[in-house]
Amino acid sequence: MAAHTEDHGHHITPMSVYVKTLFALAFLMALTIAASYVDFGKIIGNSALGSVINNVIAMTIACLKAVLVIQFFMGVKYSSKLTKMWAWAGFVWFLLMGMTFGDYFTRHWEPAPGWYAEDTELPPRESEIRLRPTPKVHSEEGGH
Amino acid sequence: MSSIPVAPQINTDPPQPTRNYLNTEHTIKSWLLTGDHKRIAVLYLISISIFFFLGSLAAGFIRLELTSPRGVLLESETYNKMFSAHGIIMIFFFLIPAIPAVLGNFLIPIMIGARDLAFPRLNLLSWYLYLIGGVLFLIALMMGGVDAGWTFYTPLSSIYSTGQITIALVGLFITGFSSIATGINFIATIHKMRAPGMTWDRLPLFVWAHYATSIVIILGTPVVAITLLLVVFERVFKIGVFSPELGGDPVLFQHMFWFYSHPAVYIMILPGMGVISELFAAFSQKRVFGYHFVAFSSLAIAALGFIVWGHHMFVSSQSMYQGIVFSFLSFLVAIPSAVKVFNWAATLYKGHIKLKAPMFFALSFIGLFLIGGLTGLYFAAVATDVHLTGTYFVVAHFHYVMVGGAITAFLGGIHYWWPKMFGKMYPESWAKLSALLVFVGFNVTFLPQFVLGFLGMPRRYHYYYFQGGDMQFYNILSTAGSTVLAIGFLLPAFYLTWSLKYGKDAGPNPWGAVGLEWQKVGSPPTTYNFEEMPVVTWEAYDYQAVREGTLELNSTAHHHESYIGQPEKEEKV
Amino acid sequence: MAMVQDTHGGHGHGHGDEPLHHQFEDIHQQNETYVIGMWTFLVTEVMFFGALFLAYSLYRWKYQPDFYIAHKELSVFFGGLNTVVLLISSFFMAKAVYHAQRKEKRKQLNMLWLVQACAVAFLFIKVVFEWMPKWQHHLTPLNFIWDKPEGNAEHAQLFFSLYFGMTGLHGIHILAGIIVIGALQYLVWKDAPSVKGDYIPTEMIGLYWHFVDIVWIFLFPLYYLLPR
Amino acid sequence: MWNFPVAPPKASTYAAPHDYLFYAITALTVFFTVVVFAVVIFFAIKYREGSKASREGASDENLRVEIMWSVPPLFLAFLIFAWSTKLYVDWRKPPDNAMEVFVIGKQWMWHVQHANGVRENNELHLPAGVPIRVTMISQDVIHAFYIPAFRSQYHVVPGRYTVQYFTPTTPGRYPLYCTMHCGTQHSEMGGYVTVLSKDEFAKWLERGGEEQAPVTKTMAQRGAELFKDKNCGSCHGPADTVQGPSLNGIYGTARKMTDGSAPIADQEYLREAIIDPYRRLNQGYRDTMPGDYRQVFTEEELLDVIEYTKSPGATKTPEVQVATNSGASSR
Repeated sequence: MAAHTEDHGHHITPMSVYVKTLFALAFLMALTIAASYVDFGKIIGNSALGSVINNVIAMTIACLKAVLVIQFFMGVKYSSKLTKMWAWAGFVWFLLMGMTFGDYFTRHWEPAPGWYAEDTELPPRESEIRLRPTPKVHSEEGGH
Repeated sequence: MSSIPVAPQINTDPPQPTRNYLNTEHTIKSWLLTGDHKRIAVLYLISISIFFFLGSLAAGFIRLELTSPRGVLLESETYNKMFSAHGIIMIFFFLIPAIPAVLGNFLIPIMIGARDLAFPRLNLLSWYLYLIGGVLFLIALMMGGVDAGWTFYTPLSSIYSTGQITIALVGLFITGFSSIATGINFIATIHKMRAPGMTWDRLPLFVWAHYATSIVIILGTPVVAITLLLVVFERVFKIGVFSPELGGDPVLFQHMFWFYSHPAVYIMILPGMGVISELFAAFSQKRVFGYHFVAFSSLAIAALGFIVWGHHMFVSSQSMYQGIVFSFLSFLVAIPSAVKVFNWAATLYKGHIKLKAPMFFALSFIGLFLIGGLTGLYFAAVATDVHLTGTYFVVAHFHYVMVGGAITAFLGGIHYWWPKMFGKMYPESWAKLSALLVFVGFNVTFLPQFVLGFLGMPRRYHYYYFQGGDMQFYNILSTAGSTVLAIGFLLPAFYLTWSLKYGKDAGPNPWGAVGLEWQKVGSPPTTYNFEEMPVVTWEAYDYQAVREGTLELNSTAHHHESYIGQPEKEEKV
Repeated sequence: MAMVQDTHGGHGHGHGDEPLHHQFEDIHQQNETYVIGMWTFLVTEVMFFGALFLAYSLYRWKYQPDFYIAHKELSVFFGGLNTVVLLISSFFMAKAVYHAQRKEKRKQLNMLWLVQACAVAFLFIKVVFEWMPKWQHHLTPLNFIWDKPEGNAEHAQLFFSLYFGMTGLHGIHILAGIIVIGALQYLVWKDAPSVKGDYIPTEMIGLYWHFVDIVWIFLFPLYYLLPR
Repeated sequence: MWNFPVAPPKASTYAAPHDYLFYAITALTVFFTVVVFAVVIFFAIKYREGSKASREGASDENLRVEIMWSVPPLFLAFLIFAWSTKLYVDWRKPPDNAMEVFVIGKQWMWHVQHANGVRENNELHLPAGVPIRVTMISQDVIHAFYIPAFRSQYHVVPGRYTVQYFTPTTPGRYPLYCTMHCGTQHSEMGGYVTVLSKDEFAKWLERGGEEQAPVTKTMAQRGAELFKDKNCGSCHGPADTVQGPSLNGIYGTARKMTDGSAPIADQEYLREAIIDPYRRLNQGYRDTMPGDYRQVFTEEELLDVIEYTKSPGATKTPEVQVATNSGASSR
């Protein structure tokens, strides 16, 4: 059987790389925990945007960590093109499922009263529609 | 073949000389623990045939029930269980494994010049998982059945249905892994185990189709597995991911389900297309026209298949903008499909066409698949979808693709490779009769359903008294057609079994076809397929070279009528 | 016909005492095939978890405020501790592969033991300090009671359903990892032919283990570090 | 006995344009099927083994040919896509002055409410020539509200309102189906849509439906009663209070939420605000709405309450005069 030293598909990653990777991962983990305690919503004065920033930071760090693990621990950096393709294909393909969000993001673009989102003017009240008796209500009394 | 004495076998080294994979060992254990891809293919063939029979039986009940607008035969509950069983069995236990697990398993290693699939034990495991899943589903049937349809839409399946959905879904979950195992095996095999000279450019289109199919399997099946598992969790632990009571969205289930189940259509039809490419080449004695286009159209279909799932949901309260996007993408699938059909037609042009039974199946595939594919346009177009989806129109459409496409291709492939698998010829005229019956019976069954659907008959109804007078005739016509179709399907079961004992010996290459499975191995092949590694120096389907005499076929049986078996080589111990 | 098994170059055939299986030409081809097979399997795993991540992100997006309130029930400390444990286990796993490649059997076994220790520690922390208290606080799907003054009970339940679904599935993967690594250790210890002198089994199990780690890398910020 | 119809009756404004597209695709399907299949059969016979046809110049790859037969179908596909999308957008577009009908799907019947209080089961009466907006919700599983004669179908989903629009044109009686499998008696979940002329429909409404006694309350009036019974007015009075915003004239206005979004207060919004009040909060309010209103209101009652908030002057008038004479038909 082929000795691994002469086998180009088989690369022994130096131990120092593993150690560095581990420290990088630990650092990133500390960073992500620290970042989660920073309320960007308060800093920039917009809670919705702040939440987005927090999320982006957390996910970016998570992706970085995943890349480190894949590249060095799993050794994809040193493997064949084919392995590289398979390694990333899954993650890319998973994003296709994100098309689902297209549905949820655009659903409310179909506002019930008017077709176009910028329609601030309402369609005629139901009461103005023919064939449709208005409820008999008296409006002289206030609420309690 | 039984006349040739087989040396007594002991299941240890050193191996005794073997003649072929079938008679190398006879014990049941040797079959149940085999790693041989060919034996596993045979195991699969037997099991999917059983499931196909069960599924057809359910279909028969459905068709009988529908002869009357008020359903005289079955209770509503029973009817629902019947069509659910039909759908689930046919899709998960027959169509998805049919061509890949039988023909693909048997042929891919031989076609690319490998001794076996990359992971024989995984292959065997795949069959056992399939069996466990199937048995679990049958247990669910016996314990009361499943009434949610094969689509398992929530919240009917997760909360309201009283059927044995949990067991059935666990069964499907397990079966999903059988499919994944096959997919992984094919991908690793096709990538890494091709014989010297067998470049991607020279792969038979059957292998290309299976490569595309495997990609769909490994990317899609896990998603449906987890989706069905969530439904199980919802039933058992009330976790509520899809239940509106907890703020879950039942439509999310549809997204996740169709993310797999639309590509699953391509899992069923792509291998069929691969079979048809082989048949057209072999029986036209000509290279498939536009080899590269046909090969890449398989990949295109596989890739596009993943981004069109929303066309099952145009009226499901999905956002209309998303609907339009999905509609647009769905139209794109028409192109690679059209490319395939046109290329097959062009393959015949100036060929030397042998009108054998497999070719009959291939020709009827073209007709039926055309209708099936083109009626897909009604469902890619949102405007017509809002009228036709959920009616018999959609039933007719997917039966044209699934039965007219996939099953016709499967039957064609089984006939074509039967001599290779078992070394025996099937009876030609019976096979032609079967092909004819399937074609006619199929059309009589499903053409009326297009009309029914346009009239508005909802699918999964067994009462149609609201419009009974309008619909009964078409339903009776359809049932009559299904009887013919059933005979067409039953015939091969008999004569193929008969041929195992009484068929003529086939010889290694009865069709005079190009391809490693015909040129380099006997019929049936030996356990490890190749005596020596073949080195491929010719293009796929290089019939031109055969005619010019530069490529020699294994068999002298160019005159296919003679079926002269190639004399076995001397067996050396 | 010649004996098929012996015609291809005199190498082993399945049940011989060499790690090469009959269907392969040489060990190089076998190794590459195994690696591709493993990666293909990992792709299916990505899609498997991917579907869950999709469901999670959707509901997180829809019910962010309730999810934020619900997530306070989770302990960042134990989540973080478990992250550390898994990262370290991944490191040991990488080392195990390293030693397997250099054919240092003793060191390889030791590293695998460390991985096992981390895996068990992970599960222990998970079960004892995270899942069991949730059960006592009625936060698990079957006994769910939301008695907090704020937050929507249903959405909180959804959060915990997803939490138990995803961490549970992850836990099952860890458990499977423990079993597989155990089997590997046994084979290595016994000098079984399938692993002797062949680092590929270790590498493949390593790939799986790292993948499980990656899943946790995403689970941790998504569940434990929710912004308001 | 049997009829042999090949097409369902056309009874809505959508039916005719839909059918044009349908027949266009049918023509395309038949054309391609016949031509390609004929060509295949012709080749199979002409070039059968042993025939004398010339095989000179047979080729097996030709880029130009491939482009020639893939581009035209692509254009045809785009054409159909454009045509269909135009139709679809029109179909989804809310018509002006639509009359509202409310549909509740449940296992296994269709329950219909008209705004003036008339209810019917598995029957739907509509006026011809009036655009209809059907607001649908399911009480249990997913159903699909399908009227073949209108060529119109849409899913009825639990937990969320869905709408479909159509304009019936021809008076008549047409079948109504559920096309989404919904359990045991799915096959029986159907009935008839009766399209009446405008006048007849007005009379029908006045009569209080086909078989029912004249109705005593409109939906909005029932809603007003519920509003009072459940004590909603104590917080959601005529003007905004500390506890909650007024519902007076809220329908159709843009709301400002604490998460920064500004949804329009439509039916969907109001439903969510009632049964799931904490998902989004109006700016300036705290999450103090008591009780689980999902348990309090049925789907029908929710529709009533929402209908009440739509009516002008709603919530200013907790005291509702109940009409005692035949129906609440003031017009």
